[in-house]
Amino acid sequence: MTEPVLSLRNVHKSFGPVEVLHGVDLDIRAGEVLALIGENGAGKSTAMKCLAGYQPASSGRILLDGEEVSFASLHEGEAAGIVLIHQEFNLAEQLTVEQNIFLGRELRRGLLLDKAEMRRRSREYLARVKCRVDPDTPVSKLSNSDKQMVEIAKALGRDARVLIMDEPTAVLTNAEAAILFEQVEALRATGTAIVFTSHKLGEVKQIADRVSVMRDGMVVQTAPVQDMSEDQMATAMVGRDVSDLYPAKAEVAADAPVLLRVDGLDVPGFAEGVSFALRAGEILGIAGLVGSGRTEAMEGLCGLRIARADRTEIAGQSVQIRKPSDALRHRLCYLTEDRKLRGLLLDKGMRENLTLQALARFGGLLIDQKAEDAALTRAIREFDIRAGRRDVRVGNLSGGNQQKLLLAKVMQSEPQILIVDEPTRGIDIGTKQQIYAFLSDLAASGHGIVVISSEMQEIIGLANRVLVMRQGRIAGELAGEAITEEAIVRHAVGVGADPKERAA
Amino acid sequence: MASETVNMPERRRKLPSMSVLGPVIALLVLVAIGAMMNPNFLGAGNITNVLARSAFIGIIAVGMTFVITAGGLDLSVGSMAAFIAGLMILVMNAALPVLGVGVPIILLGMATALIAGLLAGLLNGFLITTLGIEAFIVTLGTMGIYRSLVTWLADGGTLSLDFGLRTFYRPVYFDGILGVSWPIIVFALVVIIGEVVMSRARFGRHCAATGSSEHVAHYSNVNVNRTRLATYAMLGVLVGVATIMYVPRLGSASASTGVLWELEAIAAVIIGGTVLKGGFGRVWGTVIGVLILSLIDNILNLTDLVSPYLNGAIQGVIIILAVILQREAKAKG
Amino acid sequence: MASETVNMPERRRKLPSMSVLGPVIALLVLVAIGAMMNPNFLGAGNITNVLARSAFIGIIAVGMTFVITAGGLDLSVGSMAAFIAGLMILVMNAALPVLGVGVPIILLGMATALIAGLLAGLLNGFLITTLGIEAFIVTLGTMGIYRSLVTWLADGGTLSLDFGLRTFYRPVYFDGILGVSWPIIVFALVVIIGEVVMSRARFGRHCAATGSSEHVAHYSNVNVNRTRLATYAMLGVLVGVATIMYVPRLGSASASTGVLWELEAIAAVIIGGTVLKGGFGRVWGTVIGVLILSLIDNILNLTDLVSPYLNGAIQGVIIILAVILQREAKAKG
Amino acid sequence: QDAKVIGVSIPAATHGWAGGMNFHAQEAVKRLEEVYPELDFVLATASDPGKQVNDIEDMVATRNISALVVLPFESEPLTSPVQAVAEGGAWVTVVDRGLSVEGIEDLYVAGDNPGFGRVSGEYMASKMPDGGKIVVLRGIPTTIDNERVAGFESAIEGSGIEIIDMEHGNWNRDDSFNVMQDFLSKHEQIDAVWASDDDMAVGVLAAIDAAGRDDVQFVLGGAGMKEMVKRVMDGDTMIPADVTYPPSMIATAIELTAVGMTSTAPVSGTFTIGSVLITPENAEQFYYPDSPF
Ligand SMILES: Nc1ncnc2c1ncn2[C@@H]1O[C@H](COP(=O)(O)OP(=O)(O)OP(=O)(O)O)[C@@H](O)[C@H]1O
Ligand SMILES: Nc1ncnc2c1ncn2[C@@H]1O[C@H](COP(=O)(O)OP(=O)(O)OP(=O)(O)O)[C@@H](O)[C@H]1O
Ligand SMILES: [Mg+2]
Ligand SMILES: [Mg+2]
Repeated sequence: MTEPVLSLRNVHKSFGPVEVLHGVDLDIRAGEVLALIGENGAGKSTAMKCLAGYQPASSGRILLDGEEVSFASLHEGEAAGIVLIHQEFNLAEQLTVEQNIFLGRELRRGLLLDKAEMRRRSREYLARVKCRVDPDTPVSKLSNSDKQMVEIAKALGRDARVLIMDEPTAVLTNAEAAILFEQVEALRATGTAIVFTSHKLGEVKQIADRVSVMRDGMVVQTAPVQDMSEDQMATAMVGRDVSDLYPAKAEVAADAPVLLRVDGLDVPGFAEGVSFALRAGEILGIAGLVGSGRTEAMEGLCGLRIARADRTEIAGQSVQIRKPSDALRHRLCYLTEDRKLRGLLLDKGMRENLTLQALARFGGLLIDQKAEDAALTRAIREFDIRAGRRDVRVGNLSGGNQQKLLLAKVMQSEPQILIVDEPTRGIDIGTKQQIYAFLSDLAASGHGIVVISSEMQEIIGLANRVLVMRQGRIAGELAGEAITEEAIVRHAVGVGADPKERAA
Repeated sequence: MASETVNMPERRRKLPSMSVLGPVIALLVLVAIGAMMNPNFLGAGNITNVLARSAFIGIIAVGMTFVITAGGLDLSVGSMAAFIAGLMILVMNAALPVLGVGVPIILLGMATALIAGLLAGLLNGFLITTLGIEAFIVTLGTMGIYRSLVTWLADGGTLSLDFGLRTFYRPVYFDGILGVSWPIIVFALVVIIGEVVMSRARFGRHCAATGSSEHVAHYSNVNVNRTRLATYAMLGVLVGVATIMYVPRLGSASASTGVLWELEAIAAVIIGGTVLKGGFGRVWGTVIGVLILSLIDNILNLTDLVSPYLNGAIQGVIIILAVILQREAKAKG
Repeated sequence: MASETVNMPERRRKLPSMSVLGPVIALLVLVAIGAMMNPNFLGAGNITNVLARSAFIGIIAVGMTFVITAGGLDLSVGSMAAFIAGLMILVMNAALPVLGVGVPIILLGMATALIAGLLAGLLNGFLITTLGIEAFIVTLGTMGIYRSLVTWLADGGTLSLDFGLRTFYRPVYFDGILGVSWPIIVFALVVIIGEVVMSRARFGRHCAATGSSEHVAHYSNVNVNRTRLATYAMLGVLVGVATIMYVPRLGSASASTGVLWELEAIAAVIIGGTVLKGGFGRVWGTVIGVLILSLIDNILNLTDLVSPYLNGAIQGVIIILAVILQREAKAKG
Repeated sequence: QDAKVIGVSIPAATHGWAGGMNFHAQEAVKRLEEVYPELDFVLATASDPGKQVNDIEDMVATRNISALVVLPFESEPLTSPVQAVAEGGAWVTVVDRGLSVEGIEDLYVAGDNPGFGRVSGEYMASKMPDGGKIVVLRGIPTTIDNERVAGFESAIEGSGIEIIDMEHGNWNRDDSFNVMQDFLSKHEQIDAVWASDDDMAVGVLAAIDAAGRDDVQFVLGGAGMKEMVKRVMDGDTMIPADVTYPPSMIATAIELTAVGMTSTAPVSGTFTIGSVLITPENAEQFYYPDSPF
């Protein structure tokens, strides 16, 4: 076995009074892919940041090629060939793709930038991950999955010895993830050491050589990937068995009232003629490729962006939804797919975030802070939000816990119709199970639920009925036994359609 | 698992952070210096003077706190105050033959000020929110406009309230209840209401959310444009209130009224700990900022240690020091 | 899947967006109005005048573009210019007995201005980056400090360059090469270099990255503090350069030198399309902004249609309109 | 035949006196345009010396002025530009503040700042033969203010009058109100105030009134604001006198220049408009109720 390139030895890390890593040991070897898995808040991201020198460890040692190092600045980590792709995007929104890819290491010819060369190389890196964005597009105009691909392209450009990827696939579709893994294979073959985290255990099984499981700030188990099944991994992470990930689907009564009926919904530039109905007790899945307009259609429905519809009915009443408050008044709620940009105020606390959307429910003229506190306590319990302290800045929560808080926030409005967009992005398998159960119970108690997800299994496991969108239109509807991966894909790409149409 | 620690709300009383203590300490140091330099400094007369003259900027700065918290800025407040004062004087003088000296005409003047303030604030807010123009440019523009208008109304000179009216209106600045003069009472009320709205009412939350992230606020059912518009309107009304207190003092308005009030108000807001880029504001901090600024002037007038030419330099140094105190400590804590 | 299409970059030439055209159109409209009002408007003399006097604010505004792009702000530039002018005059007057009238003393003066500018800029930058104080407060403080210092140096009056020296130095403003006067040449150079640095050099990118997101820039190996510091230092040096051109024009400095230049410079930057919150800047836009502001003044002098009291109002309206043109169209496009 | 253009360049109306001066300039222009149809006027107001130089440049470049009437914001910076205008062959009239090089102007309508201070000082001395403690409010820090204060100080020398405090009220009512309030807190006994300007006197009076202090015997302002002249006329003991510094001197200058441009009458030279003491006896001559100042 080769010597480790990079190791953590008994690394502790505290934020103020809260210790989040309690003596972590990790070894990363050249030409090997190590998967770091664990529950939300277990300390994976923190451990990775310590590895890359983004955050100094409070105590313990970091060994590079067997030598103890202390990265005095980020620059040294990079100089040593260690590249980290953050869980949260690390791109400057106003800069273009090319500017971001070369940020901090611009190529120059003489005193001036060699823009042509940088553009050429950007294209090359992007082509390697099969991402078709123009290098001159500002990052703010990209979809989340394109941003992730740009992050990966950026990392590829840095010729890493050690590539650390924190949940790179959370916002990617299976197809995109497959492209990423091709690159990972190629890098592994050239002797790069790779570490990544993921909550998608199938991926871990597929791509990793070794697995390290973290729990509560410690590595509890490390094993070659052949020695662990997905179930074993899940059990090691969560500490209990999670084999029944999806709850049993309840039948929707044929005479259940229609809660929501949408007729001819147009969202200019994104979706056209979207019509569907949602019954009480039903979970309706919306599948489709990235860019098929699912998000925009639902945002348009909820008054979050400009849209018009021939007719929208809620509980049998025709309604006009022009702004978010209209939707909320009819107890129609939308959970955004982009928790960082649209979901949470990262520099505020959990309490403010939790109640922001439903503030009117907390007191009259003045906000009842006691009620808010109580709601937070309830949310923490119900959604198992793990934060070091109650008054933590939401930006300092782990990614998965942010997602849980976001879900809790939306639930504060007590929606009758809930639209969730990529609800389990970045959530660990144990909590996923809880969230699925939660959604299922919610449906069982007479609510209507729409689930948009790029995770095919999630849709198949949860939905009573599935709409498949393609290029802004509903391309097909599946129900019951007909909901299969193959059927969804067929509709999503259009049967026999030219594959170029994807993400048009 | 770690979740147990979560449900134990921290009840340990900790020392307030330096970002909270900083401005307070700066203020106390100034008071101590003042008291050492001049025995009259802590006299009732001087305290009343300082508080009463802080009231104008103070009332405006409370409104500015909301505007800045919601991610905006308003450079026009000084000119707006001058314009409103001029308008108020013109209206009252014009109504004098009809209404005569008495309470009705004062009420008319007050209504004029409040309505003019509201409209001016709405205009700023409209241009900024609905047309989506940078607040800096809009309010720089309206600053020039109001300043010009008052010069023009006054024909380059000074608009003066009719003498009889002035005598009648004067008590609004100089008298009060139980020895506390009206501007101080009104200032205190504005501050209390402002603090409550900022920290305990929905509107304050919405301002902070809007300033922190427009997108998130929008997705959280906050009407971002309306919130912004409301902060400007509120600031406009408060400029009107400040003007109502200002006019009885000297009974006049001219092109030089309210010059640089905008900078003073913004400085007070930031010294008080509100974040210029928006997202976080505190009204009580603003009050401390205003008092710090007024005290610097007051102390400089009460002592003659330095050449008056250097007053501005000392002011500058103290402003920076007051904020260093706060930030330095913050970095540590 | 669709990966084949990947390498097909868009090569279709599109019309420049209105955010680019906006300021240009506003400028052209102003020129057209001027030309209609007065036949001499487009005469060489008037064009030279307008360009030469735009040079001061223009040179400063180029520096300000970098500061704002990197997420900063500098309110002290006007006072700084006054202070540097005063210092330069004092130094030159003092050296006169030793050096006599001649090129060396002019060079000494220029060196004084550049070094003083650099130091002043570094001071601002140090307080803002290393001590982490809000730029607004730091530069508001130093604004007061420099303004005071120049008043004090001038003993409340005016500092004047020795008359003989002034005659010798005057050509630096009024003469030039091939009929183009020096301020215009220097301004053009500063703009060209500024534009190249902003759009084609590493520093420009780092400024934009810093202004867009400090965190991201930091994590991408951009030295955020050094970048910020450099923008302030650069602005300071450019204030020095502007002063070098300014002193021969008026030969004196006083408390009223450079008043409100900071607002004018910031306004020019924003009219030009740079984003006040940082992250995006364009130097050529700033130049257009400066020219728009200068032309407004120039055009107002061409006619006496309106009361001079209302000049400020017209200025304000035009500034807002110039930006509406740009934003309105942006919303559509 | 083309009309001759007379350019008038003055500081903007940023304080009371300047406002009055702006008013008189506009009135004069309006009146003279009717009287002399062959003359055209262009009036520009500047908020700082640099802007004033711009204005003058514009007048030369675009309006081709034959004469310039200028009230320099400051003497030093305006000297060279005005000199350039004179060298270009235009008639130059300088008002109030002299340029720093002699002989540039064809006509100089001069105010007398040291004289203003001296008259004020002499009045103080005569009013307080036994001396006393006074405080002084100064204007915006400028050469003008320095000259006035110097004139005042030399006039009270040896009179037993002691200046116990001096601060800038910036020719502004609000600033002087604040300064006076603080003076009153600081000093137990103030016998009189030299406010040095009528706008500042307004602030000072309000502060004294509010403090209810009766040790201050009187306040001496300056410039001849109509309200103050009225109070002198009415025998107000707090305002027993005023010292003129008439803003109408700009009108005189414009008028003389117009005469010079249209006739052969000799109008060049220096007209000094001295500062005169206004007392209840002569106040009526100085009272213009229609002026804004
Ligand atoms: N800057 C910080 N300040 C305070 N606490 C922090 C900070 N960063 C992380 N934490 C805390 O450290 C703990 C571990 O977080 P980390 O992000 O490493 O979890 P993770 O394993 O990556 O979880 P996830 O799967 O949800 O991404 C969490 O409780 C988090 O709240
Ligand atoms: N801010 C934006 N500006 C411009 N285009 C955008 C923006 N956000 C997304 N897009 C584009 O809009 C299209 C739809 O994006 P989006 O990813 O939201 O679709 P979706 O069907 O909801 O897919 P998913 O939810 O899987 O991401 C894509 O082509 C995307 O690139
Ligand atoms: Mg993580
Ligand atoms: Mg989506």
